[in-house]
Order: sequence, then C-alpha cells, then structure tokens
Amino acid sequence: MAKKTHVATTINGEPMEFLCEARQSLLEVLRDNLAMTGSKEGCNNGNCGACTVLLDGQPVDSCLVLAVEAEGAEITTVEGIADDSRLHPIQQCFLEEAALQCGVCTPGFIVTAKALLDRNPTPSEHEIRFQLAGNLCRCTGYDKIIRAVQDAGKRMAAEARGASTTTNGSPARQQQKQAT
Amino acid sequence: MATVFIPTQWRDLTADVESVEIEGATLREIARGLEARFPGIAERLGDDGGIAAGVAVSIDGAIASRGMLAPVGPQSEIHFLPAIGGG
Amino acid sequence: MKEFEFQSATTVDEAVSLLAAKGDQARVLTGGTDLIVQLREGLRSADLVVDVKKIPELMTMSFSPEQGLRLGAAVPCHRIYGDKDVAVAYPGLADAARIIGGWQIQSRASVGGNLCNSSPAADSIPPLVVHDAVCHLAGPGGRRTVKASEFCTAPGKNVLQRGELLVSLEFPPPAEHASSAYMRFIPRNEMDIAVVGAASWVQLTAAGDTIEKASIALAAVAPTPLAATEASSFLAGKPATSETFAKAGELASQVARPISDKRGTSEYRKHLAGVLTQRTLAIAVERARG
Amino acid sequence: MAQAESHPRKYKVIGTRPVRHDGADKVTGRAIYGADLRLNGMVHGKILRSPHAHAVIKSIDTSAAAKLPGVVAVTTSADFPDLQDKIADLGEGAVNLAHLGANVLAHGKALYKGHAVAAVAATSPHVAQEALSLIKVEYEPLPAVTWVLDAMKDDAPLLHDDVYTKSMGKKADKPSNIAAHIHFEKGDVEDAFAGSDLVVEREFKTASVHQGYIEPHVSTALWNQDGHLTIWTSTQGSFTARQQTAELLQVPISQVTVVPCEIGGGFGGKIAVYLEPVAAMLSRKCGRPVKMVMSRDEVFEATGPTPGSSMRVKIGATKDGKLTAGEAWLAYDAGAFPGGVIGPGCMCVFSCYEFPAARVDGYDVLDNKPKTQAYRAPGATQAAFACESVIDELAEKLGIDPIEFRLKNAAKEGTRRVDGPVYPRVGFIETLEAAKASDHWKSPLEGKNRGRGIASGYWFNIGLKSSAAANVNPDGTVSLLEGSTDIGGTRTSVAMQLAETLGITAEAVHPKVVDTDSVGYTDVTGGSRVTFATGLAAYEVGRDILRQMCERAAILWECDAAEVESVDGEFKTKDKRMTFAELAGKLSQTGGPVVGRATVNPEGPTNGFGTHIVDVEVDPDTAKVTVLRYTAIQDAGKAIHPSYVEGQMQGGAVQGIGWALNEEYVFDGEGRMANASYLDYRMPTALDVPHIDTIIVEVPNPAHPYGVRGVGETPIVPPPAAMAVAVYHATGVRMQELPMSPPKLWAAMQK
Repeated sequence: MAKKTHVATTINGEPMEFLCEARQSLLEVLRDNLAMTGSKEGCNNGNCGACTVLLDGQPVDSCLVLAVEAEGAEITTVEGIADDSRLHPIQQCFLEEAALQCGVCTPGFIVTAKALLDRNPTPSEHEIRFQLAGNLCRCTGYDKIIRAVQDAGKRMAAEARGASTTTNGSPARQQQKQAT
Repeated sequence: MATVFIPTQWRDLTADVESVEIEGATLREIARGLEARFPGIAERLGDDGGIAAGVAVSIDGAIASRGMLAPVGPQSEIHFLPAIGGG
Repeated sequence: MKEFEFQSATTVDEAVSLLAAKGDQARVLTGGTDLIVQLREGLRSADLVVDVKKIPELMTMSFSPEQGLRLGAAVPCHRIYGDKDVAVAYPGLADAARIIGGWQIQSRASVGGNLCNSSPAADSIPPLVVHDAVCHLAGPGGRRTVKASEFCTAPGKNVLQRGELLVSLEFPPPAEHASSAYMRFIPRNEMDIAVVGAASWVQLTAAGDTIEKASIALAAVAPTPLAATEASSFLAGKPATSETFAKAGELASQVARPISDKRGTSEYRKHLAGVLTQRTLAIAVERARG
Repeated sequence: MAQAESHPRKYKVIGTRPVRHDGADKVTGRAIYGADLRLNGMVHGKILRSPHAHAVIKSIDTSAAAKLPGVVAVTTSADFPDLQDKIADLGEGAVNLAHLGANVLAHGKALYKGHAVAAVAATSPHVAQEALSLIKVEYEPLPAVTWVLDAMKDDAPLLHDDVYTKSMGKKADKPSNIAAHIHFEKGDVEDAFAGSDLVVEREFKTASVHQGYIEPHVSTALWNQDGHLTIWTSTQGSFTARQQTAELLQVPISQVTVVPCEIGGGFGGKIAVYLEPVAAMLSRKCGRPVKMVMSRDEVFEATGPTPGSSMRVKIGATKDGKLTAGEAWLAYDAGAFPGGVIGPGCMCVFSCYEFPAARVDGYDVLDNKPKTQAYRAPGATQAAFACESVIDELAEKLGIDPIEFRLKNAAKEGTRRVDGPVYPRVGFIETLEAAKASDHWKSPLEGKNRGRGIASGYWFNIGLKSSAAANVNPDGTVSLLEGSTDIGGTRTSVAMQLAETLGITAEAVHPKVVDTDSVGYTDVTGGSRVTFATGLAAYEVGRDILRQMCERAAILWECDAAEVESVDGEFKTKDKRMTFAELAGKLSQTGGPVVGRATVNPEGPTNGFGTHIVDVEVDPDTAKVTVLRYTAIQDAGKAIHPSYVEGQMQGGAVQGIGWALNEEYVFDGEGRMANASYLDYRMPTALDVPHIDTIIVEVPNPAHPYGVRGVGETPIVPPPAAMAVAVYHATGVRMQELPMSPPKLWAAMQK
C-alpha cells in the first residue's frame, strides 16, 4: 500500500480531514475519497475546467492540484454554492435560461462564474467570455451560458443592494427567498 | 401494382431497367416478384428472409420497419437505399 | 501516476537539501500545471516532489519604482497582472501572465515554473528576456545568478544543477519613456500553446518619436526562447514608425529557425515572428508614450 | 370517448420554457453521471492500447501484471467468444459482430494507435495503470495509412483480408480497403451537363474530427455470482448497449441489465460499446464490480471520430439560374472497420435542391484510424461543405443573389431526391425566406477584411422504436418512464408533450429515464429522433391515460364512457365536470391506478432544413478568422421547448465553426495521432465565438401530432460551408479544405 498523508482542510465551510496518497489529485480525493462527485473529470490535464473548484477563493483546476497541497486550505466546490434552502442566483439563471444541455461541464462553469461575479457582478460579455475560456462546453455554443452569467450578476448586485438597505430577515428578503 | 425503382448497382441484373411494376401486398411478395423477373436480385436485397445489412427499404417515402413483412399498397413507390443512423 | 513522496519545504535551505539528496528524481512543485500533467502522462518521473509554495521568499512579490521588481519563483500569474503597479511597470510580463492557460491555470502557474519548465514556446520567457530579468538560484554550493536570457539550454532543459532551485527573478527598475508588450499567435483566442510569441521592449527619447534602445525576444521559433539581437540593435536610434517596425519584423523573422509540427509550419512561423515583432513594437511604443 | 384533438390550435405547454426536470440536480453537482457511480467492493479497470497504428500482435504476456499486488483480473480478446461472420441488427443499423468485438479488444492485429489490446482490473486506478506497464506485447509493425485516397490505392496496406467491396448487396471478388461503394443516378447526367450554360467542378477535402463530448466514456459492470450482468454506463442507447454487450459475450439478452447514468454528451459517439464488454469480462473474472473510465487521450485515440473525406462536386446551371445537373464523388474513411457514414453523405449531398439529373458515387474506405462513428448529421456536413461551396460559386458567377439562387432551386414538397424518394411537406424555402428577412442579412457588413457567407443544410429524422409508460398519481401528477437517455433536455421536451396531451402542467409530469428492465425497448438517442419519436410515444401514453380516465369518470358519474369528453385537463359530460387532478384523486374508488403505456415505431419521414449566415473578419497578416456575427435559421416543425431548440441550433453551429476553423486529427509519419488532447485539438472556447442568433421556423411535420421535427443534427451541417464562403468574401480565397486553420489559410492567401 502506498504511504498516505493526513490532510486537514475546509471544504464548503466545513472542516474536513482525509488520508490520501501523494499522487492523488484534489479532484480524485474529492470524488473518490470524499464522495463529492459534483466536480467532474473531463480531461485530467487542465484543459477543460470541468473540475474547477475555488482554492482559497481562486478558481483552480482540481485535477492539477495535489490533494496534499490542500493542507490548511479553504475549498469551495459546486456542492457548496447553493444555500441550504435555495439555489444560488447563478444556478437559478442557468436553469431558467437553459444554459446547460448534458450538464457535465455545468459545475465547472458555475464555480468559475461565482469567482468572477463575486469580484465583479457586472462584467461585460467579453469579460465573461475571457474569464470562462478555461471551461469548455461542447453542447451549448456558450450563448446561453454567457447570458445566464450576466443575468446572475445583475441579480446578485440587486440582492446585495437589497441586503444593504434592509435589515437581515426583513420581509423583502423573506419574500425573495420564497420566490426562488 | 407497386412501382419498384431498381438501384443503379442492381441494373446489371435488370438489363438497365430502372423501374418495374410488381404485384404484391408485402415486401416479401415484391421480392419474390423481382426475383422471378430478375434472377439474383433477391440475394442482393436480403438473406435468410430478412433485408441485408446496410440496405434500407423506403416505401412511399417511409423507411419500412417490418422488414420483409412491410405492407405494400397498390400504388406504392419502393426504393432501396443505404441504411442510415444518426448522431 | 507512479507513486512518489511529497515534502513541503518551508525554507530555501530545506528545499535545497531535499532536492540535492534525490538528484534528478526530485522535482520542484510550484503551480504544478506542467509538472502534474508530466508526471501523470509519464513524460517526467519523480521519487520526490518538493512543494516550495510555503517558502516565503518564493511567494513574495515586491516592487518599488527605485528597486525594481523581485518576483518569487512560485508567485502565481494572477498576482502579477492583479497588481496594478507591477502590471504598469512591466506590461510585457503582465501580458504574458494574463494569457498563460485560462483563469484556473493562472491561479496556480508561476513565471518561475514556466521558466524552469523551459519550453521553447513558454509565454513568460520572452518578456523576462526583454526586461533583462536575472534569475536568483540557490543550490548546495550556495547562491548564484543567471540572466534569464541564458537560463534555457534546450527544449525542457536549463542551467539548473543537481539540488538547485530557482528562488526569484529580479527585474531592473522601469526606465523612463520605456515600455514593453508581449503577444503570441494562437489559432484560438485562449487556452493554446503559442505558435509563435514575441516580446518587445522599447525606450524612446523624451520627445517620444525616436527609439533609443530596444529589445526583442521570440518564443517557439528555436529550441530555446530566442533574443532577436539584430532586430533589437537595428532599432536603436530609428524613428518610431510603422516602417521601422516592419523592418525590425523582417530582421526578427530572419533569425527565427522554427520547426514544422502540429501547431504550425516552419514557413508560417517565420512569417508570424515578423508580424508579432511589428505588432508588439507598435504596442510597446504606444505604451511608452503613455 | 371523444377523439383527442390532434392539432390543437393553441397549446398550453408546448412552446413554453419550463425549467428542466433534472435541472436542480445538474446545477448542484448531485446528478449521477457514469463516473460518479460508486459500488461496494468496486475495483478499477484500465486498458492497454497499441502504440502502433498498424501491427500484427504476435504475443501478449499478462503474467507479470496479474502478479502485481492489487491486481484482481486481466483479460484479452482470447477470453471472448469467437464471433466470425455474425451480423446483429442493432435497430439503428446492422453490425458485424466480429468487427465490433475486434474493436473492443484487438484480435491478432492492432489497426490504429490506441486500439485496445488487453485490460486489467485492480484495487485502484493507479495500480491498474502500473499493471499495464507490466504486460508484454510483441508487435510486428506494418505500414499504416491514414488518408482516405491513399487507402484506396491498389498498393495500400490492406487492413482486413476478409473485407470485399460491397455495392448494395453485391460483393467484389478480392479483398479491398474499399468496404462499400454506393451509387445513385437520376436522369441523363451527361446530357444535362451538356445543356448547361455554366458548370463548376471543385475538389474538397476534410480532416477527421471528434465529437468532443466533455464526459469521457465510462462503464461499470457487475457480473453477479448468479450469472446476471448489470452495466451502469454513459450511453446514447441503453438497449443497444445491452444488445451489443450480450452479443459480444454470447449471453442471453435477458441476462443483461443496462442502467443508463446521466450522460455528458454523445453527438453520435456514444452508441457503439467500447468499455462495457471489457468491464463485464473483468467483473466475471474477479467477481466484483469493475469501473472503467477513459482518459481524454483514450477518447481521442480510440473512439469517434467522424470521417475525413475527399470529395469532388460538379454542378451545372442555366444562365437564368436553374440547376441542370449534379455529380458528386465522395470518399469517406471508415477507420479500422467497415461501416462509416458514407451512406447518409451520399443521400444528403444534393438533398437541398431539385436536380433534374444527378449522379452520386460514394466509398466507405478502411484506414488506420479509430473506427469512425456518427457525429451529428453523420456524413452530411462534409457533403454540404462541398455542395454548398459550389452552389455559392455558381450563384456568384451567374450574378444571382445566393438566397435567390437557392430559392429558384429549393427542394420542396414533391421534389424527387437523387436517391429516389419524394419529399413530403418540408420547410427549406421557409428557412431561406426567413434568412432573407433577417436583420442579419439586411444589415450591410462594413469594414476591411470582412466577409459574409450563407449556406444551407439538410438532415433526416430517423423514426425508430420508442416506448414509454406513465402512472397517474393521486395528487394529479403523472410519473413518466422512458428509455431515451437524456443528453440535452429531452426528459422535458418529452414530458411536455405528455403534459400537453393530458392538459396538465409540465411540472406535473415527473419524467424518469429508466433501465432496460423497467421500460419497453427504445432505440438510441440519436438521429434527431427523441423529441419526435419518444415524444410521439408520450403523446400516445397520454391518449391511453385519457381513454382510461374517461372510463373512470364514467364509473363515478354512472354514465357511458362515450359521454365523457376530455378537454384541456378536464373531464366532462353535458352537465358534469372534473379536473384531471380531481379524478386522479378518485382513481382508487374506481378500480385502482391508471397506467398508460405506448410503443411506437414511426416510419413517416421527417426532414430538417437549416440556413446559416455568418460574418467573419480575417487578419490579413496571420490569416486568423474571427467570427463576428452568426445567425442560424431552422425549421423545427413545432418547437416544443424553444430554449432547447435554440440550444441545439447554437451548439451545432459552434461545433460546425470548430470543424471549419481548427479541429482536426493530426497524424505523424507513423499514423499516430499527434494532438490527442483538448489543448491541441482546439475546440472553440467561449472566447472564440459570438452569440449565436437563432430564428426558429415552424412548418409542422404532418407525421407528428404536434408537428415536431427533430432539430439536433441539422445545425452542424451548414456552418463549414457558410464559413468558407465568408472567408472567401473576406480574402478572395475559396478554401476547399477543412479545417481552414491559420497556417492553411495563410498558405492559400499567399498564392
């Protein structure tokens, strides 16, 4: 048996420990050791983005990160994007705007889009295309993905404005939760 | 009688006849009629009572799904085509 | 992937002694975007992988207009173009950092790693060459420096000796009326390896109409990144016009000695070397004028 | 009961855009794709592949691999039954099982780089990978051939000594790499060319391209100790996967269950089995579930691609723009085994136009590439590139607007195709009219180095068999079981047709794609057939349910069933009415549950035409092509879920743009693929394309109750031709080769 290393990390806000071999990628450990199969393997060499996760807030191809490198890191995967009771606006827009067909690239797009919109909720079409160029989609021709990301950004900005002008748990916020 | 269009690659058996009128209520009967007029054609069309791999039969523009049991109407138009699939 | 041992070093000395002990079966891990692929595909092998991202010196990026830039060898690309001052002072470097892979790759890949991978097509090496960057190496025998232009020796090969580690890259302070640009040609708009890459650095006279000094370097036209010295020296004292750029492009094209492969033909690459030289000169001049 | 209205004028569900039923699972990462499956005791299989493009396999020694700790099973083709000359009808077409088996694991000869030679199962994928390096294979390399015209030469390396050229059932007398010759002829072609005012003849070639689905092939098999084999897989057709696997293993079909997992794209490339029989054999040997996942390079080197081609097209016309004659000579490679996609290529090459006389010759040619597979409108894209390029050149030389030229000659109801059949009502003219009226076509294109291109394309809808069943739940919802694996939202487009039929909402139908034991036989998700044929099955299921529910209402109302009518989700007699949900809640009082079922095998031909317009700009120095604007127009018959129809049009257009510009298999001197990665295969990224505007034309299909025409495939047909025309207008160079990659276009521009 190959030697295993103990790694302590935080995944989607929860402290998580695992044992892994040095040669195992973060993607492999997420999927095989931790049963978090939302991150997909499309190429295993950093050219498709289907395995994108946030590592300390930065989008990375988890196939190109050794799991042992995650010691002490904060990781966000597609499983950690939605709230307990509702989808994230990006996920909601992907559904409403039919921005997925087979859906296997979708987790990667959603995670990268979140990284983008968290930094800039109103990116131009070109900015979205540029920042999402590391994520390949073969089904949609990208059209609806770009539109969904753009619309999600607008919703996020509106929600942020709403949150800053109403107190937490206000009726407006409650209603919005129910509506989605 | 149904009109049967002979594929160009079978016309070596039909002395270049391009289409014929054949009586028959099913494709099997049409095939028998064809074989009677142009010996050897049945072997090209099929084997063991079925339609040969790679050959599709179009009856009135529809691809026959019942093989040799496909019904043929009195005014039907029959073509033999390469079988196709899709992506 | 074959089994290997993983160590995370926290000091340069620790990394050097780990590397020295295993020799050519030890590999340095920075962003991993080349190394992990190579290990997985059996293109390189390793018994030991040494992560150097916990060594502060390798993760530090410090810049001042007086001192210039000290870039830790493991600093990921996104930090380079994400730092306004650095991006303005070394625009050719920022150009390259912004187009290495996609965003996910830029979160991990470092210029130091790009240099040590020593691909002839590496995007960041021509900017290092035209910016006169100096490599600071640490090894069992102590520290030494090597000019970035002399670092690569053959495809995938470089001057690093057994146990030696690239610690940082040092860039001279930005000069007055000077700027740079990097461009590459790829068939798509992202996510490709350069068919040809070109970096230009120019310093103009105060009036901004004449080139005082220039430096041009090319990628993917020779076994190692190539300084186009004829074109560079030709430019000194010439008016900063499109005619001048075109002539420099011709000279750059002449020194290119590319191969034909899946990414382009030799003839096409020679042609592109000229086109990209012209284009990067025009951008660098534009930027130098402010 | 009253007849359900077969053409309701106003639809309630059809034409709306509900959120897809499987959507939440797919945006949260919960959906289970093939690779996401985990079973207790599962081990991992890997395949050893040939490093040579063509070689005799003299021996395989697996003993050292078998001894590696962690290895639980090893297999080669020697473990499989001998299948000489068996032909199996797989619904979508017949297949020679010996060839299929030899593709799955090589028999005596490796026929392409990446051809599977042996397989190992081990406790981890890494151990399995290590074990592969311990298998000793002795090869005797043979000369390889990867270009279709080279493979047709008399002195070409022969791939098989038992393949003879077949011509519609007629077999040649000596072995050849030319596996089939197809010939169609209509009218007196020579005479017709002689009577033409203008004839244009051009030669074209295209490279092999891959379907490029993001999810690699994956299968998990468990050969249980009771002899039952269960396969979880990513497939376009669970029933065809079951049949192929059963045939290759020579076990009864009832002994195999195929459970379709979510599928990450297919485009025609996930119909043939690759891993399923191998995983099954490994599982039989080790008694544990065996999971096998291909790496991306394996996907490129051992699956797909679609053919490279050499084509010659000659077309004549009169001065006033009427087509007189056509002649096409098409050679497509089939890869290592016969049965490429030349048939539909021949049927589609002239299918957009009315030709008084025409002749088509097509050749299915073996060479040392992976066995070619269908790719979205298989064979039609290459043919359209050739035909549409010549059509554009004719229009230009005649001084006629390209849309007007097409309108003068457009195929329409009654047009006799070159291959014989006559078109029913089709919508080609309507797509041309929509193109003419589009904002894109009416907006002038300004600027240097820019050009606009237009081209049209055609694809069939195959019918084939679909089954479905549905249970009415007491709360008024309906659970729909279907067998069509859902690649692009078809659960929803099928469920919507059931909802429309029942008069309930799309959300009130809960569609599930189930395994081969749980629904009637259903053919592949392909041939643009699911929304058409499985949708028809859902409609029939709905009719069956309504008939039964009318009977139940009659029981409740103590009247005759014939007095009960069902309209818009209500059941009524002259004086009583009840909603679908109300009646559903009372089913237990009237005899128990209602289950609707249907199986269909529509033969009615449907045909999809599309016309695309594209603007490009070509960098005069680098020859790089930038797509500025794109509009895709297509006859969808009736768009069930317009967003997913648009999605098909947009996705197909972008695949076509990739085919036009950069995608290709590059081979080295020894016939090995040199660019087997996404990095160097270069599919379009988000940054490489603009928004793809869509115009859906609706000319209802007379053979479907809601007028559906399948839309999946046609959108990939026009783009390469449209792009080539646009590049011509930007540069003055007519490219007759795909891809029009920068080095090739630049070289052409230098001439």
